[in-house]
Amino acid sequence: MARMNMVQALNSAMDVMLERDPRVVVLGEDVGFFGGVFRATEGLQRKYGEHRVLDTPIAEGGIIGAAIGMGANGLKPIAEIQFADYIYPGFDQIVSELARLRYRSAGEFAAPVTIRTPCGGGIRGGQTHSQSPEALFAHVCGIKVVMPSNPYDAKGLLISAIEGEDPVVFFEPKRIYNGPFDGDPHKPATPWSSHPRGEVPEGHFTVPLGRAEVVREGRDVSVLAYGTMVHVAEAAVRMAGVDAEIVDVRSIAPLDLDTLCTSVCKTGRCVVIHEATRFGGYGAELVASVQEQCFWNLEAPILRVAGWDTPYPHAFEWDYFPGPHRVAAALKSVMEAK
Amino acid sequence: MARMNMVQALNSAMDVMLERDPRVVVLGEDVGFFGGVFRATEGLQRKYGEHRVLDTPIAEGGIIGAAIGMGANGLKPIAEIQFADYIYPGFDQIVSELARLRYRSAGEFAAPVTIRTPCGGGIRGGQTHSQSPEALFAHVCGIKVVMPSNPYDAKGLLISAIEGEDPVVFFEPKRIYNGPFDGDPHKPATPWSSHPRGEVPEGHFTVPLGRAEVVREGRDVSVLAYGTMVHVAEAAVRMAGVDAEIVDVRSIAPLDLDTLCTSVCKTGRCVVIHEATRFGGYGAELVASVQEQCFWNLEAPILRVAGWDTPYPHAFEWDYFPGPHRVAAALKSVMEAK
Amino acid sequence: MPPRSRLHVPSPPARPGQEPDFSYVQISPAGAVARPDVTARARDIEDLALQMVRVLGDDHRAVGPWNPHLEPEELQVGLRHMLLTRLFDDRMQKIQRQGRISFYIKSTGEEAVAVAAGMALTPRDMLFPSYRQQGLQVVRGRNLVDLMCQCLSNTRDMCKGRQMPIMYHWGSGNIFSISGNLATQFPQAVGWAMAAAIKGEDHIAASWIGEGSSAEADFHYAMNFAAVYQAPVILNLVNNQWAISTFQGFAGGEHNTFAQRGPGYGIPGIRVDGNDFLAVYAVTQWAAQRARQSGGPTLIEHVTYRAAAHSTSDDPSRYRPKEEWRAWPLGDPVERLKDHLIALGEWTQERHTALEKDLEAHVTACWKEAETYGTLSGGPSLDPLTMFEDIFKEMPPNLARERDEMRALRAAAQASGQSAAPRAHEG
Amino acid sequence: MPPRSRLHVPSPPARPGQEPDFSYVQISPAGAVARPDVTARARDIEDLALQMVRVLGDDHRAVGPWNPHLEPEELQVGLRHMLLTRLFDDRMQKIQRQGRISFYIKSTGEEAVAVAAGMALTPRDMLFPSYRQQGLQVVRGRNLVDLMCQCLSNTRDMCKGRQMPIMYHWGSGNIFSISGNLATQFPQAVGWAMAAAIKGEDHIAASWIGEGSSAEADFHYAMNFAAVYQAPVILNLVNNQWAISTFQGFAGGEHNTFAQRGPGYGIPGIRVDGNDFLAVYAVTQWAAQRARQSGGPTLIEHVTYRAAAHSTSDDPSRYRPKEEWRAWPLGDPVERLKDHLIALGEWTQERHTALEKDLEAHVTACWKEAETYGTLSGGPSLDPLTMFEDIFKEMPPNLARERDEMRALRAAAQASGQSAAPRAHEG
Ligand SMILES: Cc1ncc(C[n+]2csc(CCOP(=O)(O)OP(=O)(O)O)c2C)c(N)n1
Ligand SMILES: Cc1ncc(C[n+]2csc(CCOP(=O)(O)OP(=O)(O)O)c2C)c(N)n1
Ligand SMILES: [Mg+2]
Ligand SMILES: [Mg+2]
Repeated sequence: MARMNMVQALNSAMDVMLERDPRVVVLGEDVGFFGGVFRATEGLQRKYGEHRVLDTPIAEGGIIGAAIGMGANGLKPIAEIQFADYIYPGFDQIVSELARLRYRSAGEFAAPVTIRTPCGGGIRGGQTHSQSPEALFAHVCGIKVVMPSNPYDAKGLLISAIEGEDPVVFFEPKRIYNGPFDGDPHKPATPWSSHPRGEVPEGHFTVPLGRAEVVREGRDVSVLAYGTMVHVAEAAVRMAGVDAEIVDVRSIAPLDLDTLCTSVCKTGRCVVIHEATRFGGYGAELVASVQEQCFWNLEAPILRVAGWDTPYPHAFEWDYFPGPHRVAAALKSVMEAK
Repeated sequence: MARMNMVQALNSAMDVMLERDPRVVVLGEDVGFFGGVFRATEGLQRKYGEHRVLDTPIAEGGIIGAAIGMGANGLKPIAEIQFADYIYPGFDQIVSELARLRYRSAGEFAAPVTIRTPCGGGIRGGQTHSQSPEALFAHVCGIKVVMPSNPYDAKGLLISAIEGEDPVVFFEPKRIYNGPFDGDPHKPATPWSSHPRGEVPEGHFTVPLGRAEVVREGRDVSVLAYGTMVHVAEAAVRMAGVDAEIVDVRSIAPLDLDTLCTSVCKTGRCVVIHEATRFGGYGAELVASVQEQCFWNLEAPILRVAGWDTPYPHAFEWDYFPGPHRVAAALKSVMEAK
Repeated sequence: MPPRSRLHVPSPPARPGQEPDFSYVQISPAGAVARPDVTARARDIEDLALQMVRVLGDDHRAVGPWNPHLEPEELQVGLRHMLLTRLFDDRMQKIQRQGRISFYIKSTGEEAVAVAAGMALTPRDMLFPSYRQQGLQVVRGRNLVDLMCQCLSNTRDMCKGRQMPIMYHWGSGNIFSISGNLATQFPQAVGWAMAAAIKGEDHIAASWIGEGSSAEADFHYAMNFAAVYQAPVILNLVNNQWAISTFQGFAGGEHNTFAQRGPGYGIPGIRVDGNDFLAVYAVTQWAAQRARQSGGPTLIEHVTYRAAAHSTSDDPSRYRPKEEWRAWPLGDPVERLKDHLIALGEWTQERHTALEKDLEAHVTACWKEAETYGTLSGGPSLDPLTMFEDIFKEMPPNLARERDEMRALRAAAQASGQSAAPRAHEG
Repeated sequence: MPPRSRLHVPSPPARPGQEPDFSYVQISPAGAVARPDVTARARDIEDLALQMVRVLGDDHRAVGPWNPHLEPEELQVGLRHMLLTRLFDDRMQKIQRQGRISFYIKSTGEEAVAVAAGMALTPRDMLFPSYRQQGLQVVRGRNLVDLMCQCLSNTRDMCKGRQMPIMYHWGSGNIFSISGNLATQFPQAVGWAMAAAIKGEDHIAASWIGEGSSAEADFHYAMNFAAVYQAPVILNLVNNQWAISTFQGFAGGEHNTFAQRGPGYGIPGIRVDGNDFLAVYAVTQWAAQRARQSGGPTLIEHVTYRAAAHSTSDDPSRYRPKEEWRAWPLGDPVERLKDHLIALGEWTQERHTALEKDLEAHVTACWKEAETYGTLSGGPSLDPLTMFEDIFKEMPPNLARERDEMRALRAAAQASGQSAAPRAHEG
């Protein structure tokens, strides 16, 4: 076991897989010699050579398109999109091609491409460095979508993604690259070394895709969260003083609905939180599915706490961010409902 | 008043606006000399000249990008994307640019672009000519999203979209271009001339964006639908023999939540239907919002009937299509719940 | 609008009712273009993009440095492949007109672009076609029954009923899955070739794109990635003058040849008479050899003409002169190869007629067999429950749940005597 | 992996610790390149893409047919603009280092690309810059206070706090809103120019893109649409050798010049010494005249060097030699214009020093004023409730509801003494 922050954990996952499997290649803007603008691929080109860790032209669509071709030719490409905000030029290749290749060829062709991309705000990035577009991919059948909330999961889930045979969009909440962040920008930063999930095995291990995890047990209300918001949920629960159960969704698609519904049916109340804009967001899917299965157990409407339906504004990011106060208010509100 | 099918109504809307407003231009693949693969722009180039009705290169991103520049230079472009399935190459220009321009420039720049695009299945188009990607746009703040269910609305809403100052993605359910379709492919086709909403004023009129419409009043259960599914809902309601209220959502974003909730709070039961895949679909937003506001009135979980979470398969399109039988089953199921 | 608009709007030389006019097509005499060494630097051979490589002259003789000197037997095979492709196309179109399949796309007039190129490559080279290179399937020996069954979405459909007609793929034949989304195959082919290079393998990739589709982003990605990594790939741009109703000028063909896009990226661009079997074979061979020798990519513009409608959904008489094809200055690839063989004394009209008859019979037999696997109106049919497969390698619980739901719905419908969903293409 | 991989991987001539080596940059002598008439056909002037238009020689004299023969006063204005741009950049970088703004991007070493081009255009021509042409704002007389306030997200911020620093726009100055998404402005500029042509107006559009960004789809769209409709637009590609850590070879610059992309589309491509004020002015003037005369678009490759880090978030010593800029063969645009004016007898080192002092003082005064509109640590601040505005022309009900919700939350927080959200850039 070693102490790792999230970037180190991701780096370690790629290192392990480049070492174990000669089919694994890494490609993306600035990922090679430089090691990536967030340093996630640092040292990998030096170790594995510039034919396995490739700098690319600035063309997200080209990166995905080429990765599909590589995947079809037996490689296992890991493509980095520098910011999730810049994934849209690659949207067609992801949605129309990567997600559909196995299906349309009835299994004869497939491209096991893992797309890593930093997402989320709180880093003063303004509207073009803060987005959380997971909902756009969750709706596209044929790709798996993942968002880890800690270094341990990050490494274990990324290895699962690379080892799997399906395309995966792997969102990395960059606000927690260096430490868990509970939504209070006034507090001094906490490093991952102080968090139990900052303990990460150095070698190979996996965390399976498709499984949510109950990260705090509780009886009063279920909080469904993922990525940075898991930590915000923890702070909000403390703040609200409720005995909440927090479920880290982790796997956006496919969704582990059983774990979610078991929790909500037990507590009878539910708050869904995410950083992305609320309207048409992924939280809507969680609410819709959970209310269908847990309707008879629900004692209050399910509330969503999410980013406002505006772009992520640079100057007001802490007004925008769905922080612990807003979540705590929602918790109180569902607890009061009856 | 004249009898028009949906294509004629759309054509008439563009004709009226090209005539009234010299700033209006139409551009897209095959829209000029040929009049569009679905004939929606037929005759317009002949009438207004090839500088106002432009054939373009096959580059959806270029079409949107150029339209944004035209809009910024005082024109009101109507861009046709030949099939909604082919809108993804333009996704970045829509999401990162068109939707954000007014906001990021604090109102100094804006591009009032209307994007028309045929969507939906049931025309034997397979997975690349049948998609309904409205959820992907609903989640993007800064664009309005519309889907009419009949010629009258199609014309009135399209004129509103063109006259407005905001970007609009205007989805046209192509299965009902020629007539209402209730989901039963065995039946002979019905023409719009037999439908009251096939009566369309020849001149200028508008149907406001942002308003849903109750198209059938009822007491037992609310059905929220849009596009082709409004007609499927009608058939399903007949089939199920329930006194359902059918709400035509029409305006995907912004959503007229009040009209929806008034209905659901009244009936206490709700079924949401759409043709797009279910997971992460727009129906989830409807469910999530409605359950929040109508929770205390609800007597059953809100059910969704939607496309399966698979691509639209060519050979099995009628198994895929969420037809009246599936909707009727859901209606019965919510009516039985208690 | 003020009348002094300065926007230039391309327009085709002739519209319906007008005389066809192909004076805009620059044609080099057969044999006139030099053949550089395959190791030549891209910038030293830029003129290849402006000329037109042609081997077959008006006298039906093969001339000049690009003559690939094929054996008569090979030429006969090529003729047979092209003819079979054409007859297959004609038959499928007829079948579509009879309502027996939902859709079809012919490659009439462009058979050499696929057949000659396909023959110049080796079987393990990977092909990424668009929807108009069915000739590649023929070259690689695909059983026509398989193609027909795909178009029928029947029980032998390689796509399991999931795709529209003509969206073939062939794993063991090294032909990639055809996409309905234009141009996407181009960067994929480059990625495939990059992987071959990374692995140190000798196989190369080849892809085809329409001149209209070259306006898409994927063309740019492919060209740039291919140039940057010197990927072993042949990028074929099929300039058949039309993109549905849109003349090639709208793709950028008015001010330059498409082949010249190549030099723009530092890639050799070769413009070839796409209806000249020998010329297409020769430039493909050149590009393949170059790619195999680590010489990197080549862009080939095949100048040809889309003789048929865009697809069975299209009516070209609305936008171009009806008989435009007859005026096409580069003729018909099938006729030209046939005439060449006759000029060589290696073919006769009689043999040709006999071959045609044979192939017709073969196509008929294939169709008969294909129908035994199911048709629109009867026979065996695919299980709709398979629609939930192959979305992922293993079916996740949500899809299994949906499959079960559909199974139950079907059972209930059957029990209640409700009519089954109509077959593909109805409704 | 087998060792015989054949993938070509571009690499820069020098990495940290190595000697800079710019032998790959092909340079024409000043005055050596012919200046064609603005009505020349694109294909007749393709060599402009391979050479390098230069006016200022090593002797600081202006020579050759591209000499724009500007008045000394104009040159002095140009020098002043470039110098002000540089001093502004230096100051803002310092301010960022002090934590007083969150982010900054300098244009050091590339000032001529914006300033000379901007001066060669008319005020109503519409500019679509990337983030590295702040010189355009200076040319058009933007009050630096406005730019600073944008970087501060304060009460005078033209973006109302919504955008990161340097994402300026200027409606009345005819400078478009800068996007954080690379390259998107390129086809927009073309669309703007198409609209001008449709309306029969004389104004043209100009846009700037980095060489790295030219790999994006939008570059291809812009080139193709501009060529097809012969749009009155100048498409500037700023080849400053680097895209963050990535050498221009990864954008496709190894095998050809970027200017040659132009001829690939049938558009004139001109390669110019981007650090030569006179040359940039001259080629811009040429392209503008051509565009105004319905001659269509021009692609201009400005060969320059990104002297500073990519942004304040970047550390170039990780990927390139520290002193690489000193070895850059095209020198410093400010020094070169200054030396030219001195050689003309129209400038002296003394005047230069005095000007520098003046401008420094001006920048200081502007900063002082800007701070009065609010800073990170104090003074007036924007109302966060404005974040719900300008998403649509009129606020729809859902946004009004959210705004009300936020208003209530803020009121509750204040009532409970909860600390307000920290200002921009903290946390
Ligand atoms: C991304 C995308 N946009 C539009 C279409 C619709 N479409 C199908 S074929 C076609 C024309 C293609 O023309 P070209 O590339 O010249 O190929 P050709 O048909 O001539 O072989 C169009 C516009 C599509 N399939 N995909
Ligand atoms: C679509 C998109 N992809 C990636 C980025 C991240 N990014 C910002 S600047 C930059 C490098 C751009 O280099 P270049 O175009 O050469 O311009 P320069 O910085 O040299 O002026 C990158 C990759 C982005 N902003 N947008
Ligand atoms: Mg074509
Ligand atoms: Mg650069």
